[in-house]
Amino acid sequence: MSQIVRSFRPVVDMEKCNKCTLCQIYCPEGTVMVVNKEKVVFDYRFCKGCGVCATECPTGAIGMEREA
Amino acid sequence: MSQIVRSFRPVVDMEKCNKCTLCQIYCPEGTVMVVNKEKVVFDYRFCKGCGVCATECPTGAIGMEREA
Amino acid sequence: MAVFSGYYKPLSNKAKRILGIVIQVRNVIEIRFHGMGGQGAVMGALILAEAAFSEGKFAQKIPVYGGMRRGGDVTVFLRLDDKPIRRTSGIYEPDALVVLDPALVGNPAVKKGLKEGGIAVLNEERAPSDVDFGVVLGKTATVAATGVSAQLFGVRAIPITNTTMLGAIAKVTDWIELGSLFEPIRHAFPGRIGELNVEACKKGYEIVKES
Amino acid sequence: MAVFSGYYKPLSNKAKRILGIVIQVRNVIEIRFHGMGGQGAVMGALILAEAAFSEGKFAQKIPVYGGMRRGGDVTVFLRLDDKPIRRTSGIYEPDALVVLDPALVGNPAVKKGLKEGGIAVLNEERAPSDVDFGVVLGKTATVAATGVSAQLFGVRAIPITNTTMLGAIAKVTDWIELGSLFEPIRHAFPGRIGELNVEACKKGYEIVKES
Amino acid sequence: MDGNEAAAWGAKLSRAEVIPAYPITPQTELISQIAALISEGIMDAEYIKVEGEHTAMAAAIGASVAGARVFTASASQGIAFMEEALWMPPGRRLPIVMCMVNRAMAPIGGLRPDHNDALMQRDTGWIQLYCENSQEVIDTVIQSFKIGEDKRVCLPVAPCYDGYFVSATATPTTIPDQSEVDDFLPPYVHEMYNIMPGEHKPTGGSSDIAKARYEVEKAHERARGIIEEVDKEFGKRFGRCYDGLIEEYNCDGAEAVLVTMGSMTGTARDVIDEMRGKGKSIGLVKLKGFRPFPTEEFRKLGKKYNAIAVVDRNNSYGSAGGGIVSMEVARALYALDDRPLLVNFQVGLGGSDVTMRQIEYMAEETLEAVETGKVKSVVDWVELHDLGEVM
Amino acid sequence: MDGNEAAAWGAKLSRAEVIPAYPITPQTELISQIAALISEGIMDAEYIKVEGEHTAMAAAIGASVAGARVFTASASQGIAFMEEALWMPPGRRLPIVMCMVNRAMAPIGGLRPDHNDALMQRDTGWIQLYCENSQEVIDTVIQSFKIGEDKRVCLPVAPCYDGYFVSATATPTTIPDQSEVDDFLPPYVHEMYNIMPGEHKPTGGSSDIAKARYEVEKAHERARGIIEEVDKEFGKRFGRCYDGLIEEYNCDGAEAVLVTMGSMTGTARDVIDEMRGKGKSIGLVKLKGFRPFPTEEFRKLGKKYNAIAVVDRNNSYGSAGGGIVSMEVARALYALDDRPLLVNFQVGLGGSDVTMRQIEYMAEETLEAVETGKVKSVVDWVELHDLGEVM
Amino acid sequence: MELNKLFDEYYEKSYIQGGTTCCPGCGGPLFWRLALEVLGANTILYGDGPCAYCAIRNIKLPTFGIHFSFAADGATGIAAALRVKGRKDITLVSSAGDGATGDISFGKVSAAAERNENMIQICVDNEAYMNTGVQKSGLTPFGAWTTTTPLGKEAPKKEIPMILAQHKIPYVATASVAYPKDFQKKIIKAKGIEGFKYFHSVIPCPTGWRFDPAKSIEVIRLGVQTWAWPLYEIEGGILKLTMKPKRRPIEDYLKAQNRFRHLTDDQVKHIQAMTDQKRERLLQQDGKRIIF
Amino acid sequence: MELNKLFDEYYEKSYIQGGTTCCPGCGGPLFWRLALEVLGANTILYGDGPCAYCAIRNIKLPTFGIHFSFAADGATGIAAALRVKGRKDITLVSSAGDGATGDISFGKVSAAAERNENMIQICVDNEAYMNTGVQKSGLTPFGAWTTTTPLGKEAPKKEIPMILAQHKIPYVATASVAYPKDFQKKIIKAKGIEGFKYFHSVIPCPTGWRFDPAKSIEVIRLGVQTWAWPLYEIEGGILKLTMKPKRRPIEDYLKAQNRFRHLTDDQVKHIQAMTDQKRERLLQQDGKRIIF
Ligand SMILES: Cc1ncc(C[n+]2csc(CCOP(=O)(O)OP(=O)(O)O)c2C)c(N)n1
Ligand SMILES: Cc1ncc(C[n+]2csc(CCOP(=O)(O)OP(=O)(O)O)c2C)c(N)n1
Ligand code: SF4
Ligand code: SF4
Ligand code: SF4
Ligand code: SF4
Ligand code: SF4
Ligand code: SF4
Ligand SMILES: [Mg+2]
Ligand SMILES: [Mg+2]
Repeated sequence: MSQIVRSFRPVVDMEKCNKCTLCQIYCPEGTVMVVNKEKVVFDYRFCKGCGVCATECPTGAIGMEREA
Repeated sequence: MSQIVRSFRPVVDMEKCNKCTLCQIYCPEGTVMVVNKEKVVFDYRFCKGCGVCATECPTGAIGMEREA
Repeated sequence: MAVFSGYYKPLSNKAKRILGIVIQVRNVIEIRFHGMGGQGAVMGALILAEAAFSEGKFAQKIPVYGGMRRGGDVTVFLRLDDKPIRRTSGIYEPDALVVLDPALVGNPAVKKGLKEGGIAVLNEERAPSDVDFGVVLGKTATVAATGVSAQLFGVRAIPITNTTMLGAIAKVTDWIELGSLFEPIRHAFPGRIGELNVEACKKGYEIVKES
Repeated sequence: MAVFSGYYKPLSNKAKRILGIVIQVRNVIEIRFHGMGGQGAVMGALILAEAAFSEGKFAQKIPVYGGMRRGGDVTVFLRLDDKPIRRTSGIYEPDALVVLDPALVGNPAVKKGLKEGGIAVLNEERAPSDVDFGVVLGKTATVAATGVSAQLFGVRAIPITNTTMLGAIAKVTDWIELGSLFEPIRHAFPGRIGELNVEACKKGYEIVKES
Repeated sequence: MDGNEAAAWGAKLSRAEVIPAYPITPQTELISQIAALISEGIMDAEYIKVEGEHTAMAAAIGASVAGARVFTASASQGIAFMEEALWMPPGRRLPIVMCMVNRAMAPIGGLRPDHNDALMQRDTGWIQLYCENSQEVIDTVIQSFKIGEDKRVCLPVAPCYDGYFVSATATPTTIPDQSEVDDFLPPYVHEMYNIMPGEHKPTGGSSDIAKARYEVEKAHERARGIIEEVDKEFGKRFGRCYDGLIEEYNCDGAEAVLVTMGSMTGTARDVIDEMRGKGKSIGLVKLKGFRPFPTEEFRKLGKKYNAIAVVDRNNSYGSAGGGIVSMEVARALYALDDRPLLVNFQVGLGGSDVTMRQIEYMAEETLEAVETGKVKSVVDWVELHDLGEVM
Repeated sequence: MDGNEAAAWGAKLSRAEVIPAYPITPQTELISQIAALISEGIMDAEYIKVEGEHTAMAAAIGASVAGARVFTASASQGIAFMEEALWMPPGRRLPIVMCMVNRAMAPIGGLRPDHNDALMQRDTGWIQLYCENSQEVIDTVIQSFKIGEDKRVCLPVAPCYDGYFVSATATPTTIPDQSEVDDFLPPYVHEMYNIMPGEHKPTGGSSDIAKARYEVEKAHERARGIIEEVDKEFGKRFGRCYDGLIEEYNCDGAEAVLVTMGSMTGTARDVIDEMRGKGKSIGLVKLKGFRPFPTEEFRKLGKKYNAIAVVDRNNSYGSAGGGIVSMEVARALYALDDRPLLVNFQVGLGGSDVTMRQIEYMAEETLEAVETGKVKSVVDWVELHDLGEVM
Repeated sequence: MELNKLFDEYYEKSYIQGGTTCCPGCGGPLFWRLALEVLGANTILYGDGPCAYCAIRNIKLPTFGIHFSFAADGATGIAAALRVKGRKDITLVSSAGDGATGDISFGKVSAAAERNENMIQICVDNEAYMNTGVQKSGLTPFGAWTTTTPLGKEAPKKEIPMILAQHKIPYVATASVAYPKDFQKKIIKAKGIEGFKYFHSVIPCPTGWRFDPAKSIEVIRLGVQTWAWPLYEIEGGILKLTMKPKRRPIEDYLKAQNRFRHLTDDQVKHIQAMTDQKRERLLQQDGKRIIF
Repeated sequence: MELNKLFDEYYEKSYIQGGTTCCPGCGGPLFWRLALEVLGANTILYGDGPCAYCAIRNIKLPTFGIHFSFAADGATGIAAALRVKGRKDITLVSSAGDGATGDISFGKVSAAAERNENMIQICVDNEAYMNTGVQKSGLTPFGAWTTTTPLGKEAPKKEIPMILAQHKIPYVATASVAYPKDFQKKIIKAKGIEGFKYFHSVIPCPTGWRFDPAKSIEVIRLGVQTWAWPLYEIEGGILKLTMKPKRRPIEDYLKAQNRFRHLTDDQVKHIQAMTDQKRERLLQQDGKRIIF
């Protein structure tokens, strides 16, 4: 019955993002992508909410939000 | 029923011996001894007749003789 | 010296109680705990078992997980009875459910086998009446334990909900007295963190809603 | 293709003879070989078995030694029969003995179980009449095989005595014809060394003394 | 206290001196507990963190030969990995105690228990005692040292208990007093061998191979009585005992019995009580001692009951029929004039749970066999039936 | 040609492709022979000189999963050392062929054979076929590939033969023609699994654990018939066969039979022939297939004879009575209405020789049991008697 | 949904599905994504499923494992089968955790190296037995807490890369998932070399090392920067440092993980001294043949 | 007889009885006489009885072995028991052949080194599995004939001393029974050091190497003189050559043994090149710290 349970989810502030792709590179699960060098998207089906992307983002563009 | 069987046995010619003890040092079975720095003796109960002592003797004092 | 203790808590705080055997008709309550990640559900069940034991009851706790790796969902079987518990099989048709993570409430595997007329104690913000298990229950209780965790322990990847749930259980069931929980909680979490957990437990007792 | 061959000899010289089954009354001869060090006794028994097989007999060879380390005494069981040999147990009451090393002749373990009226073929300088086994034998034969080895192969730590012994056997027993031994000897020792061994074999046939 | 904690305490109370062990689920918490007990100064022992189970058993052998009391534990793959070493302690007559925390063998098995991992070692000469719960684990570990070290026995002993259902299942457990245990179990003296320079006595036994094996067999024969003796003495001192090699539970006047091993026994007790309450004529036999096998005891059972239903939590592919325990029982009863029906179930294979419903089913089937005088099949793979359970 | 050479030729004729092996007496000459066959260009295979038996079996598994026909061999400590790995091929359904060159287990055993080393693996799911002499070894190795690779079976097979008495015993042996063997045994295709990128099919079987075990059990059941089928086909083609799982020898009209395994069967043939010549009413049953066990065949024997005397060249310390084979036989015959006497001997333990005199003794004892209707002892350790032999 | 499809394609391309059963912040799945991206489709993966391989069910290439205690061995058989079948196009990867590689199966890894089997042997190092709940392995660093070393590990970390280098194998490399480019370059190099290649990478394990999952990359980056985890390769016996950060106190690395929380100042100093010694030796031997 | 008594006393004093079951000219018994003379009475010997230990029945000190595949492991248990019993006075020696040490049990030796068990681990190296009749081991040198390498061994000899040195153990030494003084000095040194000491000596095996038993010492002396078998020790990670013979062609050594008879000139050249390389590296690192 394993399922992903997150207490927090990453969200991006594209204003701050510089498209460096570090979030994509370091996300352990591969659940964040920089699409066409313009948009950062998350796969919430599988994202574990670990916060690595937020830590690694050099511009602080990613924040972690409490899940409902 | 293991027993020692030799085809050859070592014999010493004390004339040639210089008491260097190399035969005693190198005999694999420990069956040759230089007694009181004067006499070279063999323990024929256990000597295997390998000929190492003869080879190692620097003066050629040890010869290998056919067993009966 | 009879004790009810797991290796999950420091040895130096081992409970030391004498085993008193009371033979009665079997009156077992079979409870299933569901939690996510870490030792929350296991510790919760253990504390409840210890507390029940201190009230003279018998208890049995069986954790069920895969490898020993942390993370993923955790199921714990808990039995409470007035006489020694002998059966060791899993609990597939529980009398009661305790769900420690809101994300699990909707999971069909969680409610599987729950008896009609049984009890469900859930970590939920919603009111009991808003939760439909598809089973006619004797009692549904909800308590916003994740919120309590945030309040007391701050924002954490894996919130601490078990002690709050235990407080709620003390309120809505006859399994345990609230007061019996504090000592086992302190055993499990020595020092300040223990006191915070006692507080969480009390909080659960206060804010639980039942239907 | 039926063959009688051991891994002890090069594969390329494998004998290739067709198995012809002849059912007869059991007429097994049980022979025990005793040797020292190396493969002498094993090879000797093997060559005899091959030769007997080439004469239409059945043969069975069981070597007995400890680990595979070289050195120490070696015992080999050899059975010859007119029909296939099925029993696999060791030979404890042999019909005949073959002793490849003079040092073993006096060993009580060697003659153990030898049947009265049996045969002993020994590597010995003494005459048969000078050897007392303490058993009334049908035949005692002696052959100075170590001497033959020195003659033909030079002075060696472990002399080659088996082929000489085989020649002697051909002379004093009805187990084998001398000529049948040559081919198996050449199989076992290809090249010049084979011819020398054939010569040793012939020599044994010549010089063996029997009583 | 759960089974693993109980085993650790058993080792501590027995004053085990050397503990070479390697972690494997579901035994891991046992050794973590021992590490904790040592680091907290509660236990005084050398815990060797070896790199694998083959080494664990070898180190156990070395320590035992050098005169130390040795405890270790393993499970499943770990037991198989040390099999080569397992033949040594019985042959060398070393009273090592090793808990086998049963877990099914891979590749067709998960992390939960069946008994194949321990039973596959049944020829090696280890004594095997199967425990039902934490209390029995702690008591049996202590007893095991006493049994194994008895001069008349001198054999290694394996207290076996089911992973999860015993190892991780916490129930109220009485911890014996250290001083009482010290009275019960005197310090270990290696009577037969000594490796210390100057005092050296080589390990031995008969130099005739077949005779040396017979000596081990005789030790097993003697062990049957000594296991009972030790258990009785334990009972007198501590107020709990386990009826030696087998226990008859709620059997009075029953026509048939179920034979169970390990944790399912507890479950079966509840089921049998209930069924007897309903007037069903079935009792329960708990098989605690698999090695040495209680042959005589089974002959007595065979004379008493019309059917003996062996519940095998194991299987032996391509066997002459049914599970491993059933073969032993058949052998034990074979020569009886009026032998009972032998009913056989295989259940809990690869680590599946043995449920109350399954036990009830087996009991019902057994009673039907008694009624009809016929055994439906040589062995019944219980898990292949849909018993209408929610799982 | 001796047994080891025969096994090597069997592997060569079967076109084994990968051979990971580790030397151990008395198997060593088998692999030296294979190394020689390869170096002389007679055989075309990858011989992997691994560093131990655990790795040998693991490499065998890897090669088999990758679609190669795999042969290997071991003995005694070596088999025990790889036990953990031995559970894998049956569960993964890999038709590896491994010769078990029987040798007694240490520490109470020398370099010569008893059957404990192979029998201790009887629960793992390997097919075990015991051979009497070199001829049977070469033929059985070839048959084993055909049996194991049969789609209805898909199991690993162990041709077992006694060290020394078969492995090193040279007797005239017919080497089948390569082309005939090629006709008999088509190239190996891994039907169930594939590990190649792009074509990948995961290894499998049922995901339900108990069901997956049952599938293996079913494969063993089917194997009983297929072993006979393959043997018959072999017989037609090569003019020799072995009556499948068991052979009745000189049994006509006998009252009792001895049941033997391995090389002692040959010795027993001579003894039985002699005794029948003297009018003694005893026959011989050679048990070739121990796994799968010929249960039905034994039931038939049980109905025919008044006594079945099992000669166990093994022992299981502390068992319910007697040797391992006797337990299987007891289980097979248990439910027979009119079951025969079960007589049991243990002999050849730790590698001692089984002599003609001992076999005669066992036959006489069995006949006495028939006469008196009584079995003197549950099991008779034959080696403890002085039979007046010179040894 | 559009986004889901986008991600599904991404998983396909990187040969690993998102959503493993590993803990949040675990470096394991990242390890595999980095490796598989450059290994490519024609790869067989041999290894078993402890944490080191926790992503196994999510890997989209053929995988085969026997059990925890079987490292390098089954791959030896696969390599032989590939030779028999003439499949030179396939990259064979054999992987194991630090416990399997350095402890229970080290003899097997060492023997495969001795035989120079044609495979990339990978060690996914989380510095303890994580799958069984954090017990000490030979590769647990000095001083680290585990459940079997409650007071900290007594012996230093077993230096498998240096040990295997002395086996005279053609290629040895250390790596860290904190340095993806360096990591992938080394995998590509290993792929191109015939014989036994050893690739040893650290992965962060927030659960066993006891730190906040969000800090995963940060922590192991500190490992490289403090020389706790030097990055180098040894090709044909020649050592080459692929990263030479300037010295930074080891304390920065230790403090970031609760498994080192109990260390005394003296212990920290000792670790610093050992680290310095190693750093010096590495710098001094850089570019030199270090095998005998 | 007077003489017999004399010898019996000598055997008693050297802790080994003459008349072992080893082949004539075997270096095994000599190995043990040299070792035991300096180990002394307060010694426990752990190890099993293949050729490496062929003299076992003749050793007059407590010996204990489990089986061939059990190296270092049982001694680990004995060491623990000695600690429990407070017996610091006893020297624990654990011995094994090259096959056990380098192949089947190498994982165990390596792990005992990692744990730094207090024992002298000895490898009695006859460069093949001799007890089972001459099969290749990992320590068989390149090109040598064995029954499993009928065409000569493909891989170079596994360098166990160098490999174990990288385990950071306190002491490693190589020795040869052709140099008894050097041999005994090293044993004495090992005895005085706490922790895991590794002592690796060659013994000549006329049977497996196929030469005349009388040449036993001569052959292995050539090994040292040609640098096929360099003598050194590594104490605290510092390499020290204990013998620096001047260069002599490897051919002299190879020619003396029939196991190398089949070698082609090219192969001999290759062996010479490898030997030279090793010699140079050894000379260059002499006196230096060689561990990381
Ligand atoms: C023979 C055997 N012993 C022990 C185990 C238990 N076991 C499974 S995984 C594991 C530890 C794995 O450690 P490592 O190789 O470092 O992998 P990790 O889980 O840390 O990634 C152990 C001890 C086993 N499966 N088999
Ligand atoms: C598990 C196991 N595998 C194989 C063997 C067989 N065996 C006994 S000694 C030996 C080789 C010994 O080689 P080595 O360690 O070099 O000692 P040597 O005889 O050469 O001195 C082998 C393979 C065994 N006894 N046990
Ligand atoms: S790491 Fe931050 S800045 Fe870089 S692409 Fe991701 S969100 Fe944008
Ligand atoms: S929170 Fe973790 S899993 Fe989710 S996208 Fe960020 S790095 Fe990936
Ligand atoms: S011949 Fe060999 S055994 Fe005899 S004394 Fe000389 S060296 Fe020693
Ligand atoms: S070696 Fe020769 S010279 Fe030296 S003591 Fe012996 S016999 Fe005399
Ligand atoms: S325990 Fe560590 S290695 Fe294992 S999954 Fe969790 S974070 Fe990863
Ligand atoms: S085979 Fe070699 S090592 Fe073994 S006893 Fe003979 S000479 Fe010595
Ligand atoms: Mg790890
Ligand atoms: Mg060797």
